Amino acid sequence: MRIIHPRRVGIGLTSLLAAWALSMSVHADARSDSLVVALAMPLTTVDRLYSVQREGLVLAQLTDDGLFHVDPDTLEFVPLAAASYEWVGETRLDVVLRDDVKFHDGSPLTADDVVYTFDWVLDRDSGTSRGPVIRGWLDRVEKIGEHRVSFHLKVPYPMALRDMAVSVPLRKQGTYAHTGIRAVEQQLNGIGPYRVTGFRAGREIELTRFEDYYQASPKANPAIKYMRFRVIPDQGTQQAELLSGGIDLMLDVPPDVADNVRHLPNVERLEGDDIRIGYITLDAAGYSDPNTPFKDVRVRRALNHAINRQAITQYLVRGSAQALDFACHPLQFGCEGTGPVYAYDPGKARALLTEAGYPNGFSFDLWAYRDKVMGEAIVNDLRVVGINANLRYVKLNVFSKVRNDRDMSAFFASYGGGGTADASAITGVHFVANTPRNYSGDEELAATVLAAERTIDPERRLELYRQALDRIADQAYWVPMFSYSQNFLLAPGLDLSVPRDGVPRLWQARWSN
Amino acid sequence: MMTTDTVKNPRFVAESQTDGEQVDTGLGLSPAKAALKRARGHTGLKIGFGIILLMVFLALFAPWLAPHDPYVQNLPMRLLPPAWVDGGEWRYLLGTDHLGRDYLSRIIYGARISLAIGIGAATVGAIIGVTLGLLAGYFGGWLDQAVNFLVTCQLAIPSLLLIMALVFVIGQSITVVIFVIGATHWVFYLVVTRSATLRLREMDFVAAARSMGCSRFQVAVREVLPNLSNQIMVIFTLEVAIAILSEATLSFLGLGIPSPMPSWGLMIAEGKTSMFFQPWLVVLPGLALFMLVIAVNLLGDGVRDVTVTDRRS
Amino acid sequence: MNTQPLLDIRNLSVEIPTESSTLKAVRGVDLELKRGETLGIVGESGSGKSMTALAMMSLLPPAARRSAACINFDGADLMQASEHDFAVQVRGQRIGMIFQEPMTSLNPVYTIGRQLKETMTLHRKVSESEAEVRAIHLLEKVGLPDPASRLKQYPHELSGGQRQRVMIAMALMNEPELLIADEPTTALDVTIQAQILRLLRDLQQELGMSMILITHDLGVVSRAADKIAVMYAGDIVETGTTEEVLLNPRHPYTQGLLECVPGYRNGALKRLGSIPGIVPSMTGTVQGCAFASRCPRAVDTCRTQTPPSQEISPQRMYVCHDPQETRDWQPSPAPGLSQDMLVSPSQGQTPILSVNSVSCTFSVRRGMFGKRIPLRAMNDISLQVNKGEVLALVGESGCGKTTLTRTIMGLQQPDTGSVVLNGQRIETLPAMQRARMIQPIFQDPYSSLNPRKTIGEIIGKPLAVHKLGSRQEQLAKTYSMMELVGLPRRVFNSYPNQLSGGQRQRAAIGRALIMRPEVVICDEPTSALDVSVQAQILNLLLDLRDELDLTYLFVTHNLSVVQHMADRVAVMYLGEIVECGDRDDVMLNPRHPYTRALMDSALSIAPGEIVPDLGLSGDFPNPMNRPAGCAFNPRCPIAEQVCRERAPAPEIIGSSLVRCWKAQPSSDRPIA
Amino acid sequence: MASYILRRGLLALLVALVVSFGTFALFYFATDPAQTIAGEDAPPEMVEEIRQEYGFDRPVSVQYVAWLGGVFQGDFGESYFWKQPVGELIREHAGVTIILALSSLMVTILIALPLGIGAALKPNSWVDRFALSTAVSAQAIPNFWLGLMVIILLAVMFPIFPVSGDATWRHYVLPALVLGASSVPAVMRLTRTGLLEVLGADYIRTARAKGFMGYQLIFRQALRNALLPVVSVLAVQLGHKLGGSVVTESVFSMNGLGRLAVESIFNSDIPTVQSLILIFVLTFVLLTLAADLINAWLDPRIRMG
Repeated sequence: MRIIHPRRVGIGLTSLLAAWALSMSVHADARSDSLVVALAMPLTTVDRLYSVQREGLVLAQLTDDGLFHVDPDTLEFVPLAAASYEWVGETRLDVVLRDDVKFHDGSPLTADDVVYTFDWVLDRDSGTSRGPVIRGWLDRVEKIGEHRVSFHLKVPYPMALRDMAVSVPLRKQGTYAHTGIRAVEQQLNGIGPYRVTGFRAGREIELTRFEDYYQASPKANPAIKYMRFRVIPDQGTQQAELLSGGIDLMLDVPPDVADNVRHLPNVERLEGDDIRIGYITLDAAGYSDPNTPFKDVRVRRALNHAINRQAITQYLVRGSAQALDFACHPLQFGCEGTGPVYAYDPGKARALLTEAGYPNGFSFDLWAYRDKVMGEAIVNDLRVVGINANLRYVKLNVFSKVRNDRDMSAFFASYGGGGTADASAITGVHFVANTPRNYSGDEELAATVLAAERTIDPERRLELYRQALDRIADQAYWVPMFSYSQNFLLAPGLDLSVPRDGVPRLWQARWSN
Repeated sequence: MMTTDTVKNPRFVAESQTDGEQVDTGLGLSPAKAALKRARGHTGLKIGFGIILLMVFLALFAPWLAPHDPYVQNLPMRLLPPAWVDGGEWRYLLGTDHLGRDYLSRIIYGARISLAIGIGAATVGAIIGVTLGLLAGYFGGWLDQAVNFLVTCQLAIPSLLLIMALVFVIGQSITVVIFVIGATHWVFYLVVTRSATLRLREMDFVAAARSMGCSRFQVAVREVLPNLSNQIMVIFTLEVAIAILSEATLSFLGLGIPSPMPSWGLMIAEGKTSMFFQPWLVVLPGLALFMLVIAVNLLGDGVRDVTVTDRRS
Repeated sequence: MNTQPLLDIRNLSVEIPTESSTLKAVRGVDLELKRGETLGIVGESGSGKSMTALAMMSLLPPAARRSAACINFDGADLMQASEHDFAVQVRGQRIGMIFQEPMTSLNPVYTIGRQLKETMTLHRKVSESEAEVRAIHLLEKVGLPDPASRLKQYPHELSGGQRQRVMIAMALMNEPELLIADEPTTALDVTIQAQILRLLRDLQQELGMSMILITHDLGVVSRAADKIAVMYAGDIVETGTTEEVLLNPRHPYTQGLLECVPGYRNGALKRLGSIPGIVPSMTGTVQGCAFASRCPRAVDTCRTQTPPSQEISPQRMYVCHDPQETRDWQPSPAPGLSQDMLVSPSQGQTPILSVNSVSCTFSVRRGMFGKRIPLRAMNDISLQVNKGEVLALVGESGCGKTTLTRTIMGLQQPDTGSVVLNGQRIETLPAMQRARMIQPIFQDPYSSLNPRKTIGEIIGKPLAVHKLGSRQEQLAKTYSMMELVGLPRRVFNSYPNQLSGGQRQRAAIGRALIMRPEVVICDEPTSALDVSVQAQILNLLLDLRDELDLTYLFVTHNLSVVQHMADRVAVMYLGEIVECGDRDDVMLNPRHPYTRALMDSALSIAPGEIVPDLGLSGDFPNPMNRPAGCAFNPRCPIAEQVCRERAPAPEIIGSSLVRCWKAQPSSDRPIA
Repeated sequence: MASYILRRGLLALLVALVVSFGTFALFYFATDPAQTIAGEDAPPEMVEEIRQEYGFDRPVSVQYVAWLGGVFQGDFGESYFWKQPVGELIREHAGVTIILALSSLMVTILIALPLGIGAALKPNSWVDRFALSTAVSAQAIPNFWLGLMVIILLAVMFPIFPVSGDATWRHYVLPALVLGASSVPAVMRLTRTGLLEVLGADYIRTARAKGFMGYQLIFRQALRNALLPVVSVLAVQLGHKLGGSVVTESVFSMNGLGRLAVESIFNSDIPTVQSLILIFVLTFVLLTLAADLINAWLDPRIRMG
């Protein structure tokens, strides 16, 4: 059994791949005004109101504008289709619209359109994906002038601008009157810098630059005229296509693949942050089993000490990823915990376990649905301190069923929160009382988190979040793991600035010479 | 019919020539001894048996043979190539995987899993298939109809999809994989057992047992079943091979053995993302799998060759 | 007629290499056959008679090696012919061949017509239609009604007898000069056998063919052959005309063989002659005479020197030292009593087993697409077996014998009627109790012994099942039973495949008798055995009956065995008992036309006599299409209107019970 | 014969119903399609909304009957995940699978039959040895691994064929080879043993005694008998290949039914899984029925009993 010489083969492969890429290169002149992007997940709709995938957000950056948007540099929420806004008290927001905004069909944007859009989202029967969230804080929207609307909130809600920026693209009045709530067949009529000119569900989306786009927008005058999104679920295929010029951009490339491919000519690699964190939730409340060891805070702290977050981050997540100490992303507003920090220390972990009455460790199921390699690394780390963790790696549909039934003793998961640079995006979903992700059973903590979400004053919010994060850290409800980084592979000559929040702004893309 | 010269088979001639008053007992060997004698002259069987012996040895003594703990990760040392390649280290003879675990140790431990799954699942399948086959073949009637329906169900559903759905829903563990693979691989046993039972049922020794007062159940278990043992053994080995491949396939698709256990199929799946650049991650476990399965198949074919001639045509 | 022999074989040998040694299947056979002559080759299984025929046709199994000084066929030496020459010029063209198994010898997926026609179109430049004309002509000749429509039928639509007729027609398509018939009637029922043999004889005479008839049945060869060659252990030991060989056998083997045939010398003798010992293994070098170890006349010379060929006349020779010392030895039956002197123990009229109006119907699906069709296996059968007697049950295959025996043993539930054993209804009898009263012995000793069990286990199994006595007692009983049935102690731990057929049947008998049942059902216990072994088993059964006071229900199709064994005879046809009475009444004075035909078809050894014409039309009907009225009416030579309309009821004539509208009170034709 | 087909049809329907209810219940009790539809980061309010909208909160029997009612009217329901009629979805994916199944069956036949016949004609010759060792090795190579190896060899090191996808005929070459190879051992062995058995049959001896030899003997006398069992096995194999060649399709990233089925399982897209299983079962039963009919046509004994 003679093994072929892997490194030599690797090099051979590399050059072969390169030669192949060159020979099949179809990088034509036409590329200067077109860009082909690979999508791993099939998009089933181009309407952001109805899509749930992250890819939908990337696409909506191009086809749709909301009243606000996230500034790519500061990550602050700033007006876009809105000319200006003003808080009238804690629960009323008045917005003045631009008067030069046009829909893709040529009609101008008016206050009626804005009211229609928000009324549609507030309507329970419309079935929009973000409706439930918006209904949580927005009471009604009122037209107070041809280009003026007034938003009436149910509760003080600092993240109102974020939701308007990320979740509610503007629609022409009467858009859904004919086609009903299923937007699939519908010709998208947005106000973004690109319009949809072709859509085959799950296969391909074609966009063309919208020439009547309002010049005042930061997104105005994108360099590339045509954009095509091709659904290619397999990473290997995406690589091959990138090398052969079938696509120009790969998103979300696994770090190992990115490491390998960047050695090849014809490929460039970009690394950037992603406002997404990985964490382990421990069943501190004892939902899954009243006798679970995780009810004991010493056991939870032991786990925090046992897992080598640094190593996992450095070797497996890689890039700009950081190991985390608190239940939030460092880029987020409010992520300023001061509570205890648990260093990697297996000895201490063992001591804590012994103290808690588990000198020989114990067994439990660690559930996970993504990032299997990291899950494995965690399991291996726990094995060192005598804890036998069975990695229950399942698909999301099973995962969420078990999690929602509160049958998990611990789970390894990640959360992105739509790239929101605010601690509310993460703590809200995980620690308020009514969320199935909350396994802490800590009502006081839930109250703190809710209060922070309903507070407008930044100082007060900062303080509340500090309290909450410190409490989480002290009680070790979580093992915060790491923030993610993002890898992009690009065809050479493509200019793309790295997003800080992980959401690529493709309108910034251009071909350099 | 013995009254005529049917001389298709030379053995037959030799046998019928022993008709007469006394028999020279040195003439014929007992079935087991005859099979053993034939086995000694069967190259394929010897090779297969040898490889399997080696694999079983590896599996049994893995803790002493493996240079490292297959579960201990060494992240800074991840994705090392085999030792004789640039960048390889002699500590890690066959390199390391994406978590820096020793690949050689994982492959050695992988033999345990493949063997356990193969033998376990084939046993589960045998128990189901032989029981049903014996019942259907011996008792017939509505029981046969019901079993036939089960077989149609089993055959009509793409078994891999069924297994995937089951494992997916029940969850992954060695036991689940063994039972699920076993529960979807019994048709072969059933078909063979059933037809052999149908044939044996008409044999006079069954009628003889019945007429000496044995119950139908006793006859099925004590008279018919022992005569199926050769065929069951052959199917068993073939099913072991199939089960090993099924496990590897399942693990490859991410629905087999749970990580971080060292299953060869899982190792191939984990290596797949970087197979163009770290091909040993895919090639090595694939070769191990190939060796084991070919050995089991050779053994199965060999067992069939040496036992099948036992039957009188 | 040419005086030159058509076929002249000199020193033909066939060797088959086996795993350990080389088997000498044929050892230097010389044969000669004139045109228009029929040669019968007779021998027991393994004697090499079929191999000789296959070697002539170059159809040996691939491993076999053939050698011969010459095989002259009509002046050409076939040893020089290539495989291609054989296929193109000899097989099917000049030599036709018929095989034993008509059921499997025709290709099941092609029509009769295609298989007949291709025989001709393959060899000759003839058109399809010419071949068809010839095929229809021949089918008519072999006695198949409506030949034109037969061409479109498939083999499975025909009965065994019809298929054998088709095989004969096929062999004759190209008017061969020589027809080789290898056990052409062995797989057929006796009445069909008689018809086929007659047909072959008629055709041979009409077409002037030569024929080689290979058979183990001395009765068949005595009626059908002009010359006989007796084969033993791969060599011909005696040749001559049929009369000479059968009436004045010179070789001790031929003599012994004839002694084994029931009814050959004296039907009244209750013990048959037998040939002791075994056929030596024909591997390695053979020293001396192959028969020496079994020969009653053997002297030292026989064991060391190859016996010479003793030529009495140009057509008559035997291979034997014929030692001076033992020339006075006369073949005599083994010691025993003739029937006249034997008083059957307690042969009274106490019925031990009675079958009362039993009927049974199965439902059978024909083919994959077919509907279920009822099959009436037994129709109102009544029967009585008296304590101590031997009742022979006679009938052709498919007549319901097996269903009846299964019903009697309680293994088959009848639809109506009852079986009473020792005054108790068999279905109410618990299985264990029933098993101690009645036990079976089966036809095929290969199938009746579990190949996975040792002989000791098999014989002692009933004791174990019934938990009779301690382990030690069971062992002792098993050993004494083995002694009783003549099995050496050393086979106790052997497996069935290590035993000979005769020994296996002894083991089966031992198993049946170990619990001392009162009634034993013998289901064709000797029909799978060679003649010499059959004689041993029949002797054993009769001895055991006397010794253990048994009652036999003896199922058989062999009428000479019936003649030899039975006290009373019951004749079965299509699920009915058509005649039942004392042996001599039924056999010498048959009242039912079917019984008469059956008796006529029994071919006793009678050189010079030809196969009688039974006057039966058609074949044994398919039990699924029972004819209306009397079941036998379509084949009956004396059927009248009433027979076709109403089924006859059983009536008692003389001492017999007969089921026939036209039953004669007495017959003017006693059986030969 | 009509009643036979009817019986088989009813059996198929029964099988399909039992299986589909089984899967339905399995998924109902063990998975949560709502979260998959909503996406991994979706907040609980959103998930709850979807649950109500799709009616996942109804009892299992109600949901099943509702779906089944649609099926009997030719409506397979709408895919949860694709938000598209399942019938349409299946039509889109079926082409790839059908082409792949048929072409791989051709591969199987073209390799297995000549090898099997050659091996049977000359037992123990080099042809026989070659055929047997091919069978033993092909049986031992995990199919997915073979797929990866041919990709490395024939698509990357020697870029003759595309790596993956299903756009042109060239994309089908490697998958068809790999998938076809998986059935070669079974078919080859069956052909060989079938033919050997037939060649030892009495009627072949009869045919030789009639003067048949060589190829005439094989093709005019033996082959039809020997192919009877092969037909059944080929039908089963084709059935399994049409039932979604899960592994091959995913190794070569082909958008066929197998992949659709796998993804639907992962997404708890119950209407799609259900409909696919229904279709797989019916296809399989129809194919085996067809094989029986072909066999009946080839073999008069079956036809007439």
